[in-house]
Amino acid sequence: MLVFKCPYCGIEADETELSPGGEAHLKRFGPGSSDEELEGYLFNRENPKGVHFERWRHVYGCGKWFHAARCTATLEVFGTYSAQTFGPPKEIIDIIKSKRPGWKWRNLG
Amino acid sequence: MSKRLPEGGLFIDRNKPIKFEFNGKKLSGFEGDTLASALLSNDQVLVGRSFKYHRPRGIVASGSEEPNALINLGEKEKFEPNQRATTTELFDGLKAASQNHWPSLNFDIGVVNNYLARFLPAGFYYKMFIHPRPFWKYIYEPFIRQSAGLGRAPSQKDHSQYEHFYAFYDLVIVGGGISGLNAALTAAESGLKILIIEQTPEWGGRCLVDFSTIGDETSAEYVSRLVSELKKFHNVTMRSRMMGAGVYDHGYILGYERLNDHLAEEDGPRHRLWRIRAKQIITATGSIERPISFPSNDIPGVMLASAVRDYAVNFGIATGNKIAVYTNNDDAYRTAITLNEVGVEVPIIVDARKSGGGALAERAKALGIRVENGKAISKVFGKKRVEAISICEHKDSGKGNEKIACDCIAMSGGWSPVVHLYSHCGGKLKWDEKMALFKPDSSAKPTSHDGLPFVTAVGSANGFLLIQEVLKDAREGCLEVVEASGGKVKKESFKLIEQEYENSLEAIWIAPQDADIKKRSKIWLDFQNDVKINDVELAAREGFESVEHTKRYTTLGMATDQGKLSNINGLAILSSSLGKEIPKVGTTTFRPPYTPISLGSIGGSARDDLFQPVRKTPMHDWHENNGAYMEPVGQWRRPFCYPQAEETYAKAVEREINQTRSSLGILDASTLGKLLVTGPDAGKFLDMLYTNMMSTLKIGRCRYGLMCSENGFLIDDGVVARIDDQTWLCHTTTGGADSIHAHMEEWLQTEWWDWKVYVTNVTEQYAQIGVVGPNARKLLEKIGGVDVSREALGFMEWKDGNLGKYDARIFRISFSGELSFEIAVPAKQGLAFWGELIEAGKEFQVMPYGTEALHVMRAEKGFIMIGDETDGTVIPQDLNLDWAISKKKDDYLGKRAQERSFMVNPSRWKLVGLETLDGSVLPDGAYATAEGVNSNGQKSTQGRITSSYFSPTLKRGIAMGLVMNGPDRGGEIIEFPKIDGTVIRAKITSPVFYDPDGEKQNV
Amino acid sequence: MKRYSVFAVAREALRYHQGWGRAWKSPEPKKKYDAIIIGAGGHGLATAYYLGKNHGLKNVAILEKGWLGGGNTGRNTTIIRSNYLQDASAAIYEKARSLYETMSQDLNYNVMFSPRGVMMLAQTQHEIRGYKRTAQANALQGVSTEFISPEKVKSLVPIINIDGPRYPVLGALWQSRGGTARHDAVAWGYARACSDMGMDIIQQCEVTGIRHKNGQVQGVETSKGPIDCQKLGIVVAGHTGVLADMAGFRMPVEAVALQALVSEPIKPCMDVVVMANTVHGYMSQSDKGEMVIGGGADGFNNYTQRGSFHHVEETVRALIETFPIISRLKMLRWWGGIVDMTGDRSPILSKTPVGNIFINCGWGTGGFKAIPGSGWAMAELMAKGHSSLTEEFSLNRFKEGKFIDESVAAGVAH
Amino acid sequence: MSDNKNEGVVRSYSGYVKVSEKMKTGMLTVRGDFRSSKFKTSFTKAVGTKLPKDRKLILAKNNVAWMSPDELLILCDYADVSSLSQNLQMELKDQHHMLVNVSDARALFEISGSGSREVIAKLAPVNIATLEIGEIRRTRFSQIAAAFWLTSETSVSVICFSSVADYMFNLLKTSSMPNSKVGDF
Repeated sequence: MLVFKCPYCGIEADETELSPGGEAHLKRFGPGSSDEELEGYLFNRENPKGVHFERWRHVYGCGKWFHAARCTATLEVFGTYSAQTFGPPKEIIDIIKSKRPGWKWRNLG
Repeated sequence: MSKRLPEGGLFIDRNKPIKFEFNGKKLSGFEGDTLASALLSNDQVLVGRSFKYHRPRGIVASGSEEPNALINLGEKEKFEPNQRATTTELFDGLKAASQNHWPSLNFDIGVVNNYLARFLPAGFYYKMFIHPRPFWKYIYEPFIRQSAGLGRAPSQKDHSQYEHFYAFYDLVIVGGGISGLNAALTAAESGLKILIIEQTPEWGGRCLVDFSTIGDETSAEYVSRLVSELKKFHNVTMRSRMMGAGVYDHGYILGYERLNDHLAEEDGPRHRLWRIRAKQIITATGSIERPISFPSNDIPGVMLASAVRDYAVNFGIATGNKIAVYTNNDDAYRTAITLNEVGVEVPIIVDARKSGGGALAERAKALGIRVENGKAISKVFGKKRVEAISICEHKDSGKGNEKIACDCIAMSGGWSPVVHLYSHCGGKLKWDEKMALFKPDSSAKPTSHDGLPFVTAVGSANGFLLIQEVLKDAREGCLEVVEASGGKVKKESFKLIEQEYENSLEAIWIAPQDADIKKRSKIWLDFQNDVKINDVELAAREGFESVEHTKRYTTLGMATDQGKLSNINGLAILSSSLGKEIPKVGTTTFRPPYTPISLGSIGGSARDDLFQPVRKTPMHDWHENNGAYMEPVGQWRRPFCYPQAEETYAKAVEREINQTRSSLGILDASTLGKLLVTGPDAGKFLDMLYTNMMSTLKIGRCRYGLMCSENGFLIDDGVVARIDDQTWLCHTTTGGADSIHAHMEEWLQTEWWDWKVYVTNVTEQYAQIGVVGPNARKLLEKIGGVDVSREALGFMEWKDGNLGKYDARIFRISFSGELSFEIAVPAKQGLAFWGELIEAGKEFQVMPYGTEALHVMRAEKGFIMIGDETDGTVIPQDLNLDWAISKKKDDYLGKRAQERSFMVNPSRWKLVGLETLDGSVLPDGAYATAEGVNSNGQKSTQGRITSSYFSPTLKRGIAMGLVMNGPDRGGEIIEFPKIDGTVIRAKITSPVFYDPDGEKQNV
Repeated sequence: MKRYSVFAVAREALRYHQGWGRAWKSPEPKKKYDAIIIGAGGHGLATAYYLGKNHGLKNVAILEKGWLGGGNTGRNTTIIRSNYLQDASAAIYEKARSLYETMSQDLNYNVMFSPRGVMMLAQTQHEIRGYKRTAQANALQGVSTEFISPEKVKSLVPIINIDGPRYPVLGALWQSRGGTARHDAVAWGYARACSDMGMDIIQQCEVTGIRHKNGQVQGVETSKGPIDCQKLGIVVAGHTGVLADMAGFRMPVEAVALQALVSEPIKPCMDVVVMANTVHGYMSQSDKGEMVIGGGADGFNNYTQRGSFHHVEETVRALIETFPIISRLKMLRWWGGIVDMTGDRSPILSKTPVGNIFINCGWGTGGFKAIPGSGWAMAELMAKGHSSLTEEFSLNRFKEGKFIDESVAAGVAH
Repeated sequence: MSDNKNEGVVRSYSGYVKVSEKMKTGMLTVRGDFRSSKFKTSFTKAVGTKLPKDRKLILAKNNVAWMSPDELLILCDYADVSSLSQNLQMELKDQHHMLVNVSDARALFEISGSGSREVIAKLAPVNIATLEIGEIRRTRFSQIAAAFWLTSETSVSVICFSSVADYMFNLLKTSSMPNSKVGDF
């Protein structure tokens, strides 16, 4: 039973006040993209056992989408941050690096 | 003979007798008794039958770890199977019955399994009943099912109330024994918000029974002083009859509070499930005594030594006339001493240790009790009750050399800390070789959302069994936790309590040590499930090496007590069979709940009216009061039709359609979604969401639009109205109101966050009513106030105005093919407006119509319905809706996906109309077959029905369907087999069956 | 291997069952195998079994990082049915169901397949249409199902409340030859049969790397050293993503928790399996008498085998509404498993970007019922390079947009 | 319609707290850029109060509740919504904003009595002990969305969608049954 702090309203929200939205920082591929790019965007997922960036919506609260960095093996939450970003902010990355030495993600780490 | 002693019993009130029934027999006990203690006071030692062999079973324990004393409790709607007698508080009129026997507890036919026991070893069913094949279903399985199971199935609906409660604490302490109370008191002064819970009605736990005095006070005084000191703290909440049922991630803990189970008449909720968020949790859950594995250790009268002591001290009961004590540790001597003090004969203390006990043993000997060291019980005499034992050297194969009469055996094989809650969320355990127990590994506690530990075990739950160590650990563990949760307490020096010297335990996993296979086949590990030592040995021999394998193969620890008594003993046998050390074999995983909790409490108040919310339109009650047959549509209920008198639903639908098409019908369309979209970028935004161009829609006009998922599939449709320069009103399907709103917010917030657009869901602000039929305009003109002439309000236009006394927005749109208006009024005016339409419409014989008439009329017109023509696999192009897909746009959601090879495949199934040659109605969902079979031997298909109805307008069956290359095959006849094997032939037509030129709706 | 029978048990009884040998051997790995299967769950073991039985490929190792059958095979609600809508699904699940019918005899191991019947309740008009469509499709697929009336539902399941005020039962899709089986026994039975064919089941052997060269698989690195192989099958359910990562490709799967629970055992009161999809719950009664209860999967990536409590709450309240007598029963055991969900919620049985690596995953919440069919088809794919049963389940479908979507018959409001 | 006055209550129930559903309340949703000083000035001019801080509710003649970083809810007399809306529209006409009358889409409940916090705690996963007067909390009540705020130590206001008003009333009623007091507050 997870708890996340919504970065928009500051509420420590219960899992039941939230709805999960899957992997974060996916790049949209529209007309003009290749079949592989479209497939990657729509279906292929990092699905890591460990640090994961994901989307949640504070659906029973302020209604805002936000991002979270969470460990899928321990459920530790490293932090939450704005949905209006293309990647995790530095302070979140620093926390993860300090807690999970050797961690890698896409071109980070 | 088990009986009530002339005096004593801390928990009972001898001035308050209570009457109850067991198996129809009228018995009595006292207030404060449990059902188990009351049964024992009436010499009812035999209380049930075991699961597999139907062997006689007696009470073994005094708490929730009890494996045997499970009873059918109560009657009718209050009937509850598998209730533990040891945790059932006695109340006046309680009715209980024993389980799992036929015809009676004393004489059970099922005991035949016992005589076949040798042929029914662990896992016997995997090796037998293989041939002949049909026998499993028809003969073996029904027999096995009937003899398995325990309690009866309830036959009536449960009418008790249940509720939930959300609570937040800095610290939750589970267990109200000496550790928990001291931990709470230590933490209390920090000002942290604390909850301490205790599963039984009484505070104090075992210390009341184990020690007559603690420091300068009697143990009862000591406990009541702690409790009253705690009660002075406003930051401390104390709840008894509340069990810590489970620990979950991020500090979530379930508290199972039994409010009414101890009362004859329920008053308020029966159970309350607390859903608690705790920053820190302390488990002061104590430990549970283990049985000793000796031959025939399952005969009624064999009990845990601590339980025998509990019954004597707490309930004033002698569980036998002569009680033999069998132990491998010092604690059981307390039982012997206590029994001696209350005047019960202890013929012998059999101590497996060659070196014998410490100070307590000396005391016992001083009292004149015979103590035999290095001995074992080699045999128990008696069938439904212990009659005598014989003893032998522990290091022997078990030839008894002395027979000793006794009617009860108090055994103690050591203690197992209650580590369940500590382990639920990932806490690791370590094996303590000296004390022969698994205890929490404090270096691997469960971690919470911040990655830091949040569960700490203290006291005997943490592996400390001596009182001074227990108290020290409770305090130290608590200080650590308080600091972790940001509290501060003074670190006073701590007064230790004196305790007598105890000699250490000596683990004995099988007695006598060299018992042969014959004897090992009579040593029980799991009393309820009938798992014996030879079963575990068999599992090991057959390669079931993991503890999980053995558990599943033998069913050890799978009974209703979940192995609280049997797991460690079984594990020890498994590890010695495999020649491995116990920690190498490991333990099974502990999962919630600690002891079983009612399903009712999990459901809480969400039953009957509150099962799920029913959303209601302003006219909902009118529909119900006027006989509507309602259908669930998402969380709404919508009228399916309004049958009159004896009318069938089908006839009602026909009548509604005929009346609407010939004169006038009205429809409650309030559930349709209404989303207001505004802002400088709203047009651009809607152009991305809809396949059509919405930015070019003129103010005052409406346009039908389609929405697709990024995966290309059609997800919603509806009419969009341009309200002003920057504002559009998007109608969605009923189900789409919330999902499309969420869809819009998602794209705005997570992709196009720099676009200036706001969306508000205004669905419930309005009651929306469809006024449909050739007389629709006349009705509105009669009400008056707005010019709704063809010139003033053309097809696919809207306008605001005061229609009569109502604030109306009128849309000239049609989903039926008739002259039709949809009128939105503020929701609070909805019912009155509906009433006025009914009243004013009388001259046109107005009728309300339901969803089914709506469906049929739209199908007659060939309009698609989301959920019928679409099913999540259909793209707009399949439905010939290319006209609603803008060719001018570079992009819209789903556009790229619709370019994939399978989406542009020319052989996709496309929408057509279907007319049966004989006029009959095609079955819902029928498939059109093609020649041959596919590579898996399945009949080839070339299309399917998406909607099929009897059309009252055309007086024949009509259908829409998706057919391979369908639109190019007009006039062709295809075949639809029915499930009964017959075939219906249908002609491919246009899907528009009624008024193809739109003359009706454009008048 | 000693054959199992009532006579063998009786003979052994005379010597207190001390003569039974190991059900499967516990060898050390060889240097090289013709084929390696990663994952000794039901699907992995069945794949190995049919590689040997149907294709004569017996130099096979099955590597398991924990204990065989210790994953989802032993953590499900044991329902077996094949009443699927889409042709590809119906084909593989019906293959599985028919193999279950004779599995006890094939394996000489009683897996207690109990064809007691499975019903899926229709509680909205939409569900009625969905299930009628499924029945029509099943008739053409050779799957025997029928749409039955509420009265028939009540007669088959007397404890059901068909007049529930919220969602009355309007009918049901009924597959009389669906049912349940003893889940652990399926893994144990296959393991015993594989071992008997000379295959090596290597438990406590974790794969730590996958070696490939020029696009062809070479072998695996394990906690027990490197092992070479000609062909490699990855059959690891929830851990597919982790293994695919080792092989260097990404998969359209996500691991989520799926939870289930059982009540305390009671005497028989329900003879069939009931699924109520509108309210999200299903229930059957085990041979032991426990009410076996399941619901939907959690919605976020999770490798902990611990789900969230509110899903249990939703499931239980749905079933109390459907079966009012269960309210005073008690939850005995609760557990979670890690399942892998694909983009269209249908499984993947496919070749991969690396030559001779095959993958079998994505069974989501429905894997147990497929075990023999999945093993049969996967073995054919690995042995021959193609199988009619796996063709539609290939990885390419996500690129082509050719999905196998079974959710279409479930409740979507209009 | 003629009666635009708040006439009192639709229904009520007295358990260990009193629950009542109010008949008509004006509610106006306002969306805009709260960080913009122009917006703040315009808002204050039109409504007469400042913007509430995050998660706060200004209790004044017209209560103004913070609903999200770009959404406010003004609670006022039912009859006053359109004039309030017009004033705001005038002031905000050059700014990107949204005004929606949602008076008919919502139901308002009042709970009073010393157990008020406790009744809410049976339904919402909220640490209500730490909630201050003047703070609004959006959450769920059992299975529906709701928002609530304390109007005093012993009284609470709750809003939800009007389609589920019956459900909300039954929830509150069941939770306040006289014999179901928890005694945790």
